[in-house]
Amino acid sequence: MANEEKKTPLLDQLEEGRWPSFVKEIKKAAAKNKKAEALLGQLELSYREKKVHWKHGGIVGVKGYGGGVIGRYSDVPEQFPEAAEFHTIRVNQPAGWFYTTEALRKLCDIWEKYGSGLTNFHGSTGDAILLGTDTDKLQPCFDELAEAGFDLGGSGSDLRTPSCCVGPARCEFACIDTLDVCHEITMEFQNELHRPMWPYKFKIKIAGCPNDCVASIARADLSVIGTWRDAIRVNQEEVKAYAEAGFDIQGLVVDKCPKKAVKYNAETREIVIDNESCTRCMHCINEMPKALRVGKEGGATLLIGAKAPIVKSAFMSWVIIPFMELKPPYTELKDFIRTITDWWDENGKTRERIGETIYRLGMPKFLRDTGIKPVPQMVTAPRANPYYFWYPEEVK
Amino acid sequence: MANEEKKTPLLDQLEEGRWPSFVKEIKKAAAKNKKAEALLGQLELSYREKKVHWKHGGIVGVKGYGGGVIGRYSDVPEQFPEAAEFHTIRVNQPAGWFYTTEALRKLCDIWEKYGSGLTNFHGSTGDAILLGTDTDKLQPCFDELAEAGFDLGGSGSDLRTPSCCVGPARCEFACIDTLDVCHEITMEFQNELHRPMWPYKFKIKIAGCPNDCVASIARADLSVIGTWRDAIRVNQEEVKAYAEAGFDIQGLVVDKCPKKAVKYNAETREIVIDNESCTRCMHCINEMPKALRVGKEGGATLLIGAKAPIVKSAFMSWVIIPFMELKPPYTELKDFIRTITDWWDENGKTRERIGETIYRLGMPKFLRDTGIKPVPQMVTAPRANPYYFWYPEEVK
Amino acid sequence: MSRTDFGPPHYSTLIPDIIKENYGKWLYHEQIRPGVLKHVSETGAELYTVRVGSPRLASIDFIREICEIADKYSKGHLRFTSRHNIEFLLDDKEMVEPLLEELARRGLPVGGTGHSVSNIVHTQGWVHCHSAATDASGLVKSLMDGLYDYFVENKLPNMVRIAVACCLNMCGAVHCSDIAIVGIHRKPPRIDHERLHKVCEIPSVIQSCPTGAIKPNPKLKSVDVNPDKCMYCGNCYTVCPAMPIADPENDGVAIFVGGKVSNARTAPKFSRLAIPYLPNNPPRWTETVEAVKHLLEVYAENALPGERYGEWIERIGWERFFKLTGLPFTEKHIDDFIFAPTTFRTTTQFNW
Amino acid sequence: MSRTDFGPPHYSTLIPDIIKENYGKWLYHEQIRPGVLKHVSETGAELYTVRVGSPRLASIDFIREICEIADKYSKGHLRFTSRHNIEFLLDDKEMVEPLLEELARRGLPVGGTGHSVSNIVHTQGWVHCHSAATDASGLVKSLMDGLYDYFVENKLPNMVRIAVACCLNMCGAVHCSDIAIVGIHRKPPRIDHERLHKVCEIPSVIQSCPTGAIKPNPKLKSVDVNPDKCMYCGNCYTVCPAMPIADPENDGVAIFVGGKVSNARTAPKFSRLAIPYLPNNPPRWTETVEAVKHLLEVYAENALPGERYGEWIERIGWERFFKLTGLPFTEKHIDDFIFAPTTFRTTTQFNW
Ligand code: SRM
Ligand code: SRM
Ligand code: SRM
Ligand code: SRM
Ligand code: SF4
Ligand code: SF4
Ligand code: SF4
Ligand code: SF4
Ligand code: SF4
Ligand code: SF4
Ligand code: SF4
Ligand code: SF4
Repeated sequence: MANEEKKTPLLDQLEEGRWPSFVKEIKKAAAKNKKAEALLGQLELSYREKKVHWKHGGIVGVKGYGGGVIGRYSDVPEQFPEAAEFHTIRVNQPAGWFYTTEALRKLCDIWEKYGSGLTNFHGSTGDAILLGTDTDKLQPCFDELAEAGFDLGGSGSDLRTPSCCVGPARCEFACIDTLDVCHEITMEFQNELHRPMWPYKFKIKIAGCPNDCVASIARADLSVIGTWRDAIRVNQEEVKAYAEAGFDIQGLVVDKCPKKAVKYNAETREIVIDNESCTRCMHCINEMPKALRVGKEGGATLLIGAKAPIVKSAFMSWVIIPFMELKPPYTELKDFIRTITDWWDENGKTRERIGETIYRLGMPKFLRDTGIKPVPQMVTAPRANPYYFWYPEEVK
Repeated sequence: MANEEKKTPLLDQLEEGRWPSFVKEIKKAAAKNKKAEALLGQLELSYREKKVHWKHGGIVGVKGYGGGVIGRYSDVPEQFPEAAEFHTIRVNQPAGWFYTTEALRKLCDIWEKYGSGLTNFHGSTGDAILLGTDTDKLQPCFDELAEAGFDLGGSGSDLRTPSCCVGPARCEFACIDTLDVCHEITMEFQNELHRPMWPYKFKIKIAGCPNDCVASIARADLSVIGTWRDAIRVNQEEVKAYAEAGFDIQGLVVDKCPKKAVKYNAETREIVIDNESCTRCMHCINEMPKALRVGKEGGATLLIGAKAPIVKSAFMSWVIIPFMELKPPYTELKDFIRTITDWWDENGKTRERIGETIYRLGMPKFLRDTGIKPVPQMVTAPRANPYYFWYPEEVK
Repeated sequence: MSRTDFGPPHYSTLIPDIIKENYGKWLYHEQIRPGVLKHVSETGAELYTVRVGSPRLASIDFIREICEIADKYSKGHLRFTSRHNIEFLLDDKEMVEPLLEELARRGLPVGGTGHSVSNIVHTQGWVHCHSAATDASGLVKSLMDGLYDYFVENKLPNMVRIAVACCLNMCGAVHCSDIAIVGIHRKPPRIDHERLHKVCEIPSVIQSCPTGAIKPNPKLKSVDVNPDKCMYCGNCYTVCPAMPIADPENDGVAIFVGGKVSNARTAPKFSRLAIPYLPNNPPRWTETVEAVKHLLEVYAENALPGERYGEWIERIGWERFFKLTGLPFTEKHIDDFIFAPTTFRTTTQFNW
Repeated sequence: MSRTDFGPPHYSTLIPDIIKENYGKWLYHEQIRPGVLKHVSETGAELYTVRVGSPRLASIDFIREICEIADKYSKGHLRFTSRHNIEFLLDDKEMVEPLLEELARRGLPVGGTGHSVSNIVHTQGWVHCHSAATDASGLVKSLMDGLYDYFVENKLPNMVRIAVACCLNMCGAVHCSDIAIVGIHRKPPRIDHERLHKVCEIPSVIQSCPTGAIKPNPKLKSVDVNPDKCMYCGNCYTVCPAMPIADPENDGVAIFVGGKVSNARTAPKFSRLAIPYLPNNPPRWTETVEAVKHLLEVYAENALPGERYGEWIERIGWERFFKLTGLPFTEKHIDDFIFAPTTFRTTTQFNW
């Protein structure tokens, strides 16, 4: 024990403190698995040298798939031979990240057999990540995963694993069936998900309402965000109950409505909402979930383009379809995905996300080519410069 | 008369209507002057053909000056020989556009002698514009102008004629002496004003307060806008008078303060201003000029970079110096102008405005090179991307 | 050679006595009626300003005429405003009415103060610039005839600043106006290959293009324009006369709205595209005048008191602006230049 | 070859009965205490959720441990959240307290709901990525130890979302977080000219650079980096292993603040630079933990109830944010990339 502690004096310090320790986790795995032990050693080296010790990944994978595995090689394999290969397998999580213990245990058993015993639940795209195995273990590991009903997620220039918020499974705000949309889209685009064929990665995230609990507007090339078209449902009895309980309706709700669309009558203790001015920001509903409910006519706003900063700057997604009804089999959504990815596939450069392609070629061209109708909801303001184009048929 | 009307049937229609007619003006001039008559004819041709009939200007001017004259040539000189040359002379207006009738008459007399008799009072940069003369008249015309005390304004890649709002001459809001600043700066930079030497034009406009009645923030490479550092002066007696007169202080002032910095006590009929939160937008003062006054510690905010859209987009000026005291002889301001124009002169490409140079090379570089201290007031928000630079002395 | 670099006359030699005496001492002002301001000084002095609309393009006869008026009513003093109106500066209240009567007799409009449409800042147009895609003076005259009542009365929620520029150089600095009218072209420049290399510097021509539409054509010692990338700004023509772009059939104007310059309440704003194109229809530009009137009326009916045009639109949202005005929203309204992504809506907040 | 393209297990086979029965019927929710939510259905059914902090980098032992707990208290069902917390889903109110006790015994933190700091979304770091400028797991562990009370209690004006990304690829998608921590380099890549042409495609390398700092070096069949233009993003290294950029002496982290994702009240916002650099100081990143704590405390003390971090800053203005936090404002805070001009202040409205 004294001996072991000396081996990783820096990491050991991360076993202390109240938050669950990943070092303890690595050590638990290391106690049974050589790869995990090697990882521990290499990580300690990184901590000592303040430097990463992995090399670029090579192309490794399983038969029939072009993605789903991230190859990883140590740059100090002589020191840590067991970490020489340390690939991860991305397992497509179930929609909403729901599991039975049975399913989870199956995953654990398989990973105990073929990998380091380390995982990420989950990766930041959404996959269940199995962290650290050898090239020759990939195929048998996948074979068993497949048997247990777990398929691979995305990696490389393909559709990345879609993910969604808990939605109707546990949330009263859900305007769409996020889990079903997520699952159906994942199933529909299995080929695109497993075989990199596009200019770059493409991510889809589905949130049930504008609270956007999967951060789709910041992190998905296609953000599907639930909303409604009709009126907020008001339960005046519950409004009264909030008032009686001493909740500051005026200060916390009315004054904070961005559109000044909530009126509260302190005498009658009733709320009136100007649904025409309301932009469905969710605030009043969030604050008074017992009294206010999202509308009945649910659907989604579709936004395109979010991504991290490299190359042109981080983008958030841009409104493209203000409202789409989403009912199974989600044909309209599927067609939409095909339309936009086809356009991108045709027009995008290598390593160019769809948002970057649209930026480079211009939103007007994108809309024109795809036949999507321009609407003012797409912009916070029309252009300020006079640099727009006329097409031959428009001029003499 | 019938004959004349036939000559310009389109323009004649612009003699009608209640607004003063420029066509009547041209005709008045045309009655006495052949060049004006030619202009009338050529303009009618333009109206008929919906097409301009001027060519690019050539380089014409007066001795000792590189700017101040815009050369202009007709592209139909055979039809309108008197308009073949139709240069304009830009006369540097007096600060605040104040004139005595004596001064104006002198200008008229000179222009009657040497030009078409047509003018613009004023051009949109601010000059008094004498519209239409021949190359050989330029020098004698200028000689007489000089004798009468009128110098040329700017044109080409030089300092353009500075202009300013009426300021302390007639406005209670003036935080700086706009006329004096304008005149002194104009005098200090006579060389830069008259001899194009820079990458492109450079404009200065001086407004006495944030109402910016010379549109400097939109139209000047250097916008000098008066402001104050201390508190808004409140005259509570006059507040009461407004209230008694039925003025809606709450609705029109308090509710519209962008920083919620005005409190009104409807009982005591008094106003309290939170000067720490106030951003000196002028609104409350504009609405209640009898009761509220700008602070006593006047000075100016200096902003850089405004320009029209070509090439990179229109810019508004950017805050560079949040506050500069402006007392004669305005040394700090003069030094500042030298510092920034020197930097631009060294770094700017041909036909690149200072704002464009700063954009191309980066505000951080501009600040570093000029020694101007970065302050948060320069930005609405810090950068969102992580793309900043480290200098050799900052890293190991 | 005459003396140089002596600068403009010193303002102190031109301002009236009452201003000299009360310079920097003004205490407050009132609008007595549209076009007439009263400024009161700490000294108790009262200055009356009468603002008069000007055609800007003025003959010396006109200047002499206003001098005559100034001699009679304002002791030989007057000034021009930053929007090219004329201001008579009176130290005698008694002279105000007679002056107003005289101005009425002479057909000179008094107004432009307070919540009005003031004079239209504008440019040279066909009168004097080679670059013009439209005329400025005729357009302005037609507009001001149509908006005359808005000049002489205060019947708008706040001031409305209109500007006209006859080409994208935007000498009228229209880009931050409540209503901005800009002359535009709609077809790429035509290249005079014969002449180009004689009169233009090819590298500057190439660099002048905001969208990189111009490529060298070494064979002809000239350049080519990629018609798919050209958005007809005319900057190449500005630097190179051999690339004329004026086109009677297709030139016209665009209308932008919602800009402002003052820092009052909200920060200054750029004007934004409302109407991509209206034809050049001289002498009266009927479509344009009607469009501007319509834009004004919808604003007048819907904005809250004190709201500037752009403030009104920001409150109600652009989707409602297009609904209320009935203007079509097209792909042209959506930016595709450098800063485009910053204008895209990155929130689900909008109205139907 | 095993079957392919069968997709993930269908969610309906994994959700507990109470959810099956009340799917889409939830009526409202309450936070019973931090970490415990009660959702009530139209049917009257009540679902209790207990949220537990996870290290995310978990051994199978850990997963089995939570399975054990789920079997005992939530009928073998559980889920993970979008921020990698574990949620036990209980249909029996009576089981809540025993579960909480068991979790306490096992040292698993309950919290992350309501106005808390929830789990930190993060990335691989030195644990598994070649690109990392810092470690993610160690940084997050150190941070969460320091912010533990904010996780288990609700003592902030609103939720605070923290994210960590170990390089500018930002897999943690930190760019819209209340507090974002990003691993950064501070020196240009070193070029292995020998190796470059063997392992990299020169045109893609050149194209990868956001600032155009990379030029071909035909002599060496390699490339050169202009050190004045390079801002150390590492994208060239992402596409070309022969351009290593990691540098123990100079790598570290930057902190951005004020981003958000929800559309509640205000539109989603990007996070903005607050602290350009703090050193990599493993294993505990003391400076970074202290800085984040300080950022949280100043917010907690000054924001109004319900205000998110960025909403607070927007109300008071960035100048006051820098004053209140005592952080220096430097030239690095001022944008100089593509959209820079849209972040410059174009109004005289500001505070001293
Ligand atoms: C005379 C003039 C200055 C000059 O040196 O020539 C001037 C004079 C005054 N301006 Fe102005 N402004 C003048 C051009 C401007 C401009 C510039 C422009 O139009 O190009 C602006 C910025 C316009 C914009 O934002 O787009 C301007 C924005 C203001 C404002 C801000 C109004 C707002 O709510 O946004 C005020 C305050 C007010 O009106 O309450 C103001 C207020 C005033 C006051 C009341 C100041 C005072 O106390 O004397 C003056 C009389 C206003 C009136 O007309 O009712 N002045 N004013 C200019 C008259 C132009 C004209 O002939 O119409
Ligand atoms: C006369 C005037 C318009 C008017 O009717 O009032 C004018 C007229 C011309 N401007 Fe201007 N500009 C005039 C004020 C402006 C303004 C407004 C201002 O100064 O407040 C602007 C917008 C603000 C700005 O500077 O960006 C303006 C932006 C331009 C530009 C675009 C510059 C740019 O950086 O984008 C050009 C193009 C150029 O410089 O080649 C230009 C070029 C021209 C030229 C010289 C055309 C040319 O390319 O040769 C025009 C000569 C017309 C003629 O023949 O008379 N003019 N020009 C204004 C000067 C009068 C005066 O001295 O008082
Ligand atoms: C479980 C989870 C969804 C999931 O599918 O996993 C979830 C669940 C709920 N969210 Fe969320 N949100 C979840 C991630 C998010 C995210 C995404 C993220 O953090 O990356 C956001 C956007 C964050 C942002 O804006 O940066 C998010 C922004 C909200 C908001 C908006 C708050 C605001 O004022 O901006 C609400 C409304 C509220 O809290 O009043 C909300 C409300 C809720 C409610 C109350 C909805 C409901 O009625 O059930 C749920 C319980 C909230 C709680 O924790 O107190 N949820 N929520 C996620 C829990 C993450 C965690 O472990 O902490
Ligand atoms: C595992 C994961 C981080 C994690 O710890 O959770 C991850 C890990 C990597 N990401 Fe990522 N990204 C992961 C989610 C993200 C996200 C967040 C998201 O998807 O919500 C982003 C930001 C959003 C976006 O897509 O823009 C993200 C933006 C990137 C980028 C930058 C892409 C861009 O367009 O700017 C790269 C660079 C690249 O693709 O070459 C990248 C590249 C990588 C690579 C493959 C490194 C590389 O260049 O080869 C990393 C492999 C690490 C390893 O060895 O395990 N990763 N990556 C996440 C995927 C897990 C999963 O499948 O669930
Ligand atoms: S995004 Fe909306 S529907 Fe989905 S979990 Fe969050 S609050 Fe509920
Ligand atoms: S959802 Fe938002 S915008 Fe609509 S009424 Fe409620 S608080 Fe106002
Ligand atoms: S800018 Fe200010 S000081 Fe100048 S005239 Fe306008 S209101 Fe008066
Ligand atoms: S000047 Fe503007 S910000 Fe200041 S108190 Fe008055 S209205 Fe408010
Ligand atoms: S806007 Fe264009 S056409 Fe009009 S004066 Fe200026 S440069 Fe000439
Ligand atoms: S008109 Fe403008 S866009 Fe077209 S080629 Fe010339 S400079 Fe380029
Ligand atoms: S953020 Fe960078 S270092 Fe971290 S996992 Fe993603 S690519 Fe790798
Ligand atoms: S690190 Fe980034 S900025 Fe520097 S050379 Fe590489 S790609 Fe270019």
